[in-house]
Amino acid sequence: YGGGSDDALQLTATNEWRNNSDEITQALYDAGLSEDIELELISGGQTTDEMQNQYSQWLSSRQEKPDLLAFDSGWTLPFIVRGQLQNLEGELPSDVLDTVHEDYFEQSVNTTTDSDGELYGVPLYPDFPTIQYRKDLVEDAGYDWEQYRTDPLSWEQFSHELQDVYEQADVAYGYNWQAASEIQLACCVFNEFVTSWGGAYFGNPEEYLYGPIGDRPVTIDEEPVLQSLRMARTFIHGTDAPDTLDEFAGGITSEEAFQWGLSPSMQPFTDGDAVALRNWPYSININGADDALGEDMGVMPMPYGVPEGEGEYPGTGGSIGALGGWNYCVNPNTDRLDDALAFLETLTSPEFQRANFELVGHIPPNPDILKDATDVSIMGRYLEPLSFAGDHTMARPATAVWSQQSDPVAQEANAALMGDTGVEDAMSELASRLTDLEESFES
Amino acid sequence: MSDATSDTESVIDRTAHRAIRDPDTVYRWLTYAGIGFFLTVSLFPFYWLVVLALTPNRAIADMGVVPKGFNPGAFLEVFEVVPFHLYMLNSVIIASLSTIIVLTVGSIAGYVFGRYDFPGRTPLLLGILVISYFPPVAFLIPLFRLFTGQVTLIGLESPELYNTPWGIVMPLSAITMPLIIFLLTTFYRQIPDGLEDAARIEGSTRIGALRRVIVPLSAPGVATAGILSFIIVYNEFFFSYLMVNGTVEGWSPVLHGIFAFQGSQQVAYNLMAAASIIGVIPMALLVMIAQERIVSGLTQGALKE
Amino acid sequence: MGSVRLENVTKRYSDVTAVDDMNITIEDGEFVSFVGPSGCGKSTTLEMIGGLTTQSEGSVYIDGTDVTDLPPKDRNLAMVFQNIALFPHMDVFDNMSYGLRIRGAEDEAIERRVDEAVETLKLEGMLDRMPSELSGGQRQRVAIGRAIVRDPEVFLMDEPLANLDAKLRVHMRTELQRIQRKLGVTAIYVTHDQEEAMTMSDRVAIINDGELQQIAPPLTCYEEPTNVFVAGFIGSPSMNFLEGTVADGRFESEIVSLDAPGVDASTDVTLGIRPEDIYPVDDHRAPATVGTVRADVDVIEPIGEKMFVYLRPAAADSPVEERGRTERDSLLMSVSPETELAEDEVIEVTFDQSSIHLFDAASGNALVHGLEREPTPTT
Amino acid sequence: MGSVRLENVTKRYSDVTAVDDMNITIEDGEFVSFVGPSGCGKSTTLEMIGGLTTQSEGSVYIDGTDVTDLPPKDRNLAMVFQNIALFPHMDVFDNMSYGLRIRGAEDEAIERRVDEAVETLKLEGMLDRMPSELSGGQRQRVAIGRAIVRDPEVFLMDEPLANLDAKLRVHMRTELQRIQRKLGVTAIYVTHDQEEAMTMSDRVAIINDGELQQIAPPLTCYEEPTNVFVAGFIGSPSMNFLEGTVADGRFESEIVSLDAPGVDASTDVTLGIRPEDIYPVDDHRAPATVGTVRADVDVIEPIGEKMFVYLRPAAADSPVEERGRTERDSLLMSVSPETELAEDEVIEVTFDQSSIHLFDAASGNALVHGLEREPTPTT
Amino acid sequence: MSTDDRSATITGDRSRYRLDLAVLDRIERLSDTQFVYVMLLPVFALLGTMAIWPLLYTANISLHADNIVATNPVGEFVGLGNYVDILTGQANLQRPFFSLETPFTSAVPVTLLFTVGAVAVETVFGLAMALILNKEFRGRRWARVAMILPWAVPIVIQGMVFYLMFQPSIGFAVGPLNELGLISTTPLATSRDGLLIAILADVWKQSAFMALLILAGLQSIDRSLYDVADVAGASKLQQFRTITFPLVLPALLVALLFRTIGALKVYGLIEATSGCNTVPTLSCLVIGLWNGNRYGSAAAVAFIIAAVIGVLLLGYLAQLRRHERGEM
Ligand SMILES: Nc1ncnc2c1ncn2[C@@H]1O[C@H](COP(=O)(O)OP(=O)(O)OP(=O)(O)O)[C@@H](O)[C@H]1O
Ligand SMILES: Nc1ncnc2c1ncn2[C@@H]1O[C@H](COP(=O)(O)OP(=O)(O)OP(=O)(O)O)[C@@H](O)[C@H]1O
Ligand SMILES: [Mg+2]
Ligand SMILES: [Mg+2]
Repeated sequence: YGGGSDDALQLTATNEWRNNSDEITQALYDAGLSEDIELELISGGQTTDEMQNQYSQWLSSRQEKPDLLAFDSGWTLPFIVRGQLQNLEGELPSDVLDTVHEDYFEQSVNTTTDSDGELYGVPLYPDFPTIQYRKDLVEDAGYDWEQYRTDPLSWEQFSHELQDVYEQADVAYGYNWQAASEIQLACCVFNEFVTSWGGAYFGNPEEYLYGPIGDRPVTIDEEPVLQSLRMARTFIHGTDAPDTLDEFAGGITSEEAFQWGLSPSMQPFTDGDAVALRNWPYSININGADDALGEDMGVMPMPYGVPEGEGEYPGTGGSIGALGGWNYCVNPNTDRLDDALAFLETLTSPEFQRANFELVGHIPPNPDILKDATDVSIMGRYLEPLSFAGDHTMARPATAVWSQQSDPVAQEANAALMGDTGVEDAMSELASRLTDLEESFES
Repeated sequence: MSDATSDTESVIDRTAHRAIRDPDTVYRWLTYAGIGFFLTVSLFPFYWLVVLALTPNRAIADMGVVPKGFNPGAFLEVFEVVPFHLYMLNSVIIASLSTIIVLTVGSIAGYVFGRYDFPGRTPLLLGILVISYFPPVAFLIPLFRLFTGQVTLIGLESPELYNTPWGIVMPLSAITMPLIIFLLTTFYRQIPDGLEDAARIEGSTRIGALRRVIVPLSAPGVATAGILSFIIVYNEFFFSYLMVNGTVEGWSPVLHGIFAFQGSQQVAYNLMAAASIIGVIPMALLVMIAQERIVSGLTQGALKE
Repeated sequence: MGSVRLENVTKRYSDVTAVDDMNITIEDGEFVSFVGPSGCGKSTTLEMIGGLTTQSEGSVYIDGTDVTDLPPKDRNLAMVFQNIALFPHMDVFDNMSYGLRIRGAEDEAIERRVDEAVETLKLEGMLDRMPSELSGGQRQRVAIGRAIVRDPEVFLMDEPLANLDAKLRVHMRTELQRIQRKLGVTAIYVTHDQEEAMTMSDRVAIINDGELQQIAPPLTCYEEPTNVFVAGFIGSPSMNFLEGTVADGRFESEIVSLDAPGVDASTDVTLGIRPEDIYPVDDHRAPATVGTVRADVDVIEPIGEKMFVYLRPAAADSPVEERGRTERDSLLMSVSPETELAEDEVIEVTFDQSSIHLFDAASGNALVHGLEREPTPTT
Repeated sequence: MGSVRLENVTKRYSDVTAVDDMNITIEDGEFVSFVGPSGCGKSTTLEMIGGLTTQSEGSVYIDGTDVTDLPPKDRNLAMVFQNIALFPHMDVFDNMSYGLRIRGAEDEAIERRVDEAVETLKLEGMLDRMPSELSGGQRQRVAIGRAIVRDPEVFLMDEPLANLDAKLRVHMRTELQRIQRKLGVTAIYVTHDQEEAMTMSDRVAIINDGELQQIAPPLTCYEEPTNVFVAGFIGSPSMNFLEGTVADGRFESEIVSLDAPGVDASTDVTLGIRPEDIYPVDDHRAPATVGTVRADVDVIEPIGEKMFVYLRPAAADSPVEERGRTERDSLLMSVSPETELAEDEVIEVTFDQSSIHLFDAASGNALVHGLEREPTPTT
Repeated sequence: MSTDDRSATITGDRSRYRLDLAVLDRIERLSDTQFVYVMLLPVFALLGTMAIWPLLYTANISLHADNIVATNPVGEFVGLGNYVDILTGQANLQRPFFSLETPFTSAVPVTLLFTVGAVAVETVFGLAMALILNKEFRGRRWARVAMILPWAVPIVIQGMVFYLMFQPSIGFAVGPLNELGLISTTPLATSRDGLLIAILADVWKQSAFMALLILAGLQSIDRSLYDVADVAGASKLQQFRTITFPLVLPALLVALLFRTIGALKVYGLIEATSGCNTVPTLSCLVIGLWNGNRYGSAAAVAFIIAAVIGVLLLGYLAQLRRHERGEM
């Protein structure tokens, strides 16, 4: 009994990989991985939370298997902080290290390095949202959003034009995004609104995104944040409701958004029943398929609240997509370190990244490779906006205390959006809750 | 018109009259109404699952109560995407092992608590009950360490039960135990003393009497306890999730099989629904077989004062 | 091999003393009946012998060994329970063969013994019925069957024939005796039926209120009861009792006075006389009698082979009509059905001298059984 | 108000006919006992009257109405169950008062009636015991109590006294009769105890194999049984039967021949004679007798007020020793205990002429009860 | 039982008899108290290693501070500090532990509301179902299977079904119910409605559990008691009140006890429908803390849950004891 054949290199893998394990394995071999290394792909858990628990069980009990673990970029850091992952500096060949450090999407690499910049994992793919829209409807209404592929428009303009399209078109939904009180809201949707308005959770992201806990400002109750919330409220409640912005067009998002996670928000769009959708690249593959919207779908980067560079903090303002994605890290207890390293090295190869993009839609973590992948079907059509979005991302503040903070963020943001509490009240409440957490877990 | 009214009135009248004179009819109709109500309530969500399963995943939106599209292939796809049957087999094995342990150990305990009065009975029973107060996560950390061989007891390293059926079976047996003990205690208590006396005089040991007389006589209770523990284990989430690594070879139960259809971003609702329907089949079979036992266990009027 | 001894055995439930300091020795192979009023502790005593109830005090010996700590299965007994206690989930065959199967007997032996028992018990054709498909008497017979198929050292039977009709009862009595003799086992038999106790037993134990009153051969209990309780309990209909005093060799009561030579007590006594020992004075079949009671015939009850006559005695000094009718001062006489009597007739009756019992009124203990035949002639 | 009529009532279980085409009419206020061998269908009949079992065929009438479709609760009956069936979760008081409480009687009335019943049943001080804390007899009394506290139209009692001792039984008999009379209810009473049936009932119904054999007043059943079954069943010990033939006014059998004038059959017959109607030829108390049988005294069984003598008759032509001993050809004689007899003695006995019964051997039906006194002198 | 079976039993039994003779004999000679404790050994062994030892271990953890940055998540010893923090509201939990101002978003009120609502309805439904299933009617077998089946559905699926039903863009349930004014347009995002849906889902699944236990209780009632009641003139209703109910009460109480405990611990269902942020039950707190590697606080909340359950069940147990005493 036990975890399968003893001589295989065991790694946790995403569903996409496990559903295509033969092809992926072959791609890895094709990209230079020794065929002597047998791969066993297992599930680490279905939701990211569950994987996190599972990993912390495995690692704190010093299990030898799995040898490699796929880590959500949102919570790789706490494991690094706790010293539960293999430091890759000095283990991987230096050219590999250099490639990762220098050529990869920087934000992605940041999620897997410690405060000294030492690498603990190799990004598998980065993830960042874009706006998908019904190109046909937009054009019918007399607009052209293709021009914003690498030159995003502002939220204000977006709201007006979208409202116009929505009114003219015979669809049930306008702009779909996810406002449910879930991690998605905290890590990403709300984060995007806030950052594009020039605000931040913890002050200057370049300085404070990953700590020091307790020693950084909590800036969630500042004006840009409030403005971004007012804007989002306008999208849902219209301009007549309290705490909304008159200069925006309202009523473009259904109230259903309050209980929308990813799938429910996407469904109507896939069915052609919505004008636009905020979602991750995986959905481009789905919605852009010929049996869905096909060529009628357009993709553009997220709109901005304040223009790039005009935000309160460096790196804020402009079009911002939250950064997600996955990294591969090595179990420090493995007895197959060399094979694991060989695997990681293969991950950095352009052949494999392309294959992975093509097979399962994982965006190459190396932007250069992404740019060259025009021949990939569906995704290939949207390389420009994707590349642009990849360069304009904001990671979540994934410190050790983030898992405690994400719930309050989601709760208060959701409450503010729904209107249970005033925007200001909600954010000052949030600020105090975050501060409390910061203080009680001061490192 | 007025004729019709008086007609209906008299029908109502007559019905009411009949109802008063013959309340049995009323009970019968009440029973039928109840059957109808509960069957609808119980089965509707299953119907809804079928609707979901038949609707292609992409089309699952604005669902009414009829499938949008007809895609019975989902029921096959379930097995193509993951070895769902193997997950089910794992689950059935795990649930069976647990049920055997729970029934054996629990029967003895229930028997003792139900039929003997001894010093410490009540505190012990309460102590066992207290175990069920705790959320499963309260047991998880130490058990995980135990099963991964990190705990040394009297110089012996604990056996590696992680990724074996026992890693799930043992804790779940323990956690199901309080319920089963309480249940069987009440059942054993209801069996007349005389029968056990008779068996013992005839040469049974106390254990023999338990096995041959008490257990068969508490058949409804034992069958219920069996169904309960089987279903509890089959459906359990926490340990089933965390005590195995999710591979079929690692004894992962059906839960992992169902989760295989739930990606982190996109959920294959249709496959989950189909898998659920398939996954419930062993339960349905069990309920059918076991409830036969419930019925045949006691021929009517069997328990004599 | 199967003697049973109870030594100072007491059983107390929270508020009741069911059995009180019981001492009985039953010889190997003996057949002893327990009789006594409902609730006197018969079943409890049996259960203690069987090991189903633990005595509060005292010891039980089987075959000379103290079995207090021995579980029932090692006492090698068979028992018929008062509440029958058939296993409801087993058919008749399985019920009857339970003990044999438990002890791992051969199939063939089981079949043979069950067949034998079925014949004895007249249960042919019922082997595969479930207990719920049997009549009350059939269930009871199955319960007996469960005990007799085995070959124990001691049979304990608690009212095994309570639900059977007279004919079957008589048949079963003989059969049980036959089996008991054949196997040579000791038998302890609880019954409420005196005839049963009388005809079947070597000795009868009479229990009252948890206490043993007398244990003796049947006729001794009948003819020489140790106390008023036994005298009144044994015999049906019950013995008549007259309260009185003895002085100077003469018994005096309200309704009768008679010579009681040889009785040297001079206190309050109770005179006991059985219904069949009372005769109309003119009955030519009467043996030597003593005393005369004038009485009113109250009720006549013919029951086949005999006739019960309820008499309202007239006190020597008060007219018949004036006296209330209570149990104590009415007399029951049993005569042959041919006797010519009419209700409300006034007759004179007399007592069989040799069958008069005198008891100490205070303690209830017997003083004499049968008055001596003295020169004094009877009336 | 409470007459009960069964019309062609039949009850079949899958493989058994428990009750077979039963026709009985019981008058209002009458006390009828059902007797018969175990498993003959007594309880089943009662259950059908009570509405607990539905007859397979036929109709039951209570008070003239067909109650086939009436549920038990509307039949206004009280019933004592053979299997006692006390509610295990209620104490004695609650068990007894159940029916009253259900019918919404006043608390005070309930208390009063339960108190009355408790006294009748001698259950003082047990009101708050649970059934498991009672002895067998006490349970049975509680079950009776549950029925008698109510005031129904019909009492159905199934072996209500089976577990009680003689004294209590006698007491309960009188009490049950008293209550029945007082309330004026119809009572149907199942018992295996003939004395009970004989002393309590207005009429006795004898049932065999699901079929009614005879329903008549007790003495009639005893003295004029309609057939061999009744004759053998009623009376304890049972009647002696001799197979023989009648020809020319003379009964001839292997062991005896006697004049049977007035019997005009000329077929095979069975002669029946009760043990108490057999006398030693020299008994001076004997009435007019007929026939002589020479027999060997096999066993003597003294049981208090009488003595049973088992005789092995010698056939007229074979020596006593040669003959096997079977039930049919042995004779039981009941004599007074004073009779001087010794085992193995050879004696001559004779039959009370007026108590000889003759039955048709084929059908079993009675031909005559008591032979006519003819000029032919007895031996 | 066929003859073959019978002989098999005998031979099987005999060999076992010899094998275990010594042990069984030893057991048989024990006094009642000794016997009882010997018989309880397996339970104690199992519960000891699988439940009691882990609980002690966790109890120890609950006395230590959280440590979310070190390899060892168990921090220094702080005594009852975690408990004090939680109960005084000083701990940073995802939702307040106890606040009457926001009853639908604080753990204790939400949990209690869920428990009372769900268990009350489940008891009524369960009893009704059991009574119906105890009757004879055509197709009873299938009706039983059908009615018990919901209980056999994994929580994930149960959650999914109700989640989808109440997802306005997917299911059908929101519109009509919203028009009736029963729920808001986004019930899964509204704490009150989310709670309601959770109760509904729980009732669907768990009524069967009640029914099953009660049914088994009904089955073991001696039928002849009903004969007695019939003759005594009891109507169906009275029979229910005086016989059926008191005699199934022990089984019903056990069912009630365990459903109450189960409901007080509810987690998976919530996570699968509205989510812990919307309907924050007590167990949600534990899992949230645990996910954040705050083992000390998680353990403390777990023990507080146990204490809350314990307190709530005291009343129940008093009832049970009364009942038992009545029965003895
Ligand atoms: N449920 C049943 N299924 C089959 N046979 C039955 C059933 N109930 C009773 N019988 C049979 O019907 C016959 C009559 O039974 P019943 O209980 O009426 O007898 P009874 O006269 O009361 O006998 P007893 O004096 O032994 O109580 C018996 O032979 C019995 O075995
Ligand atoms: N569990 C108990 N708790 C309290 N009292 C009990 C218990 N069991 C029996 N008794 C009482 O003990 C006494 C003796 O009971 P036992 O059963 O030995 O009587 P019994 O002689 O068999 O009577 P019966 O002839 O009525 O069966 C009775 O008064 C009974 O009420
Ligand atoms: Mg008794
Ligand atoms: Mg009967």
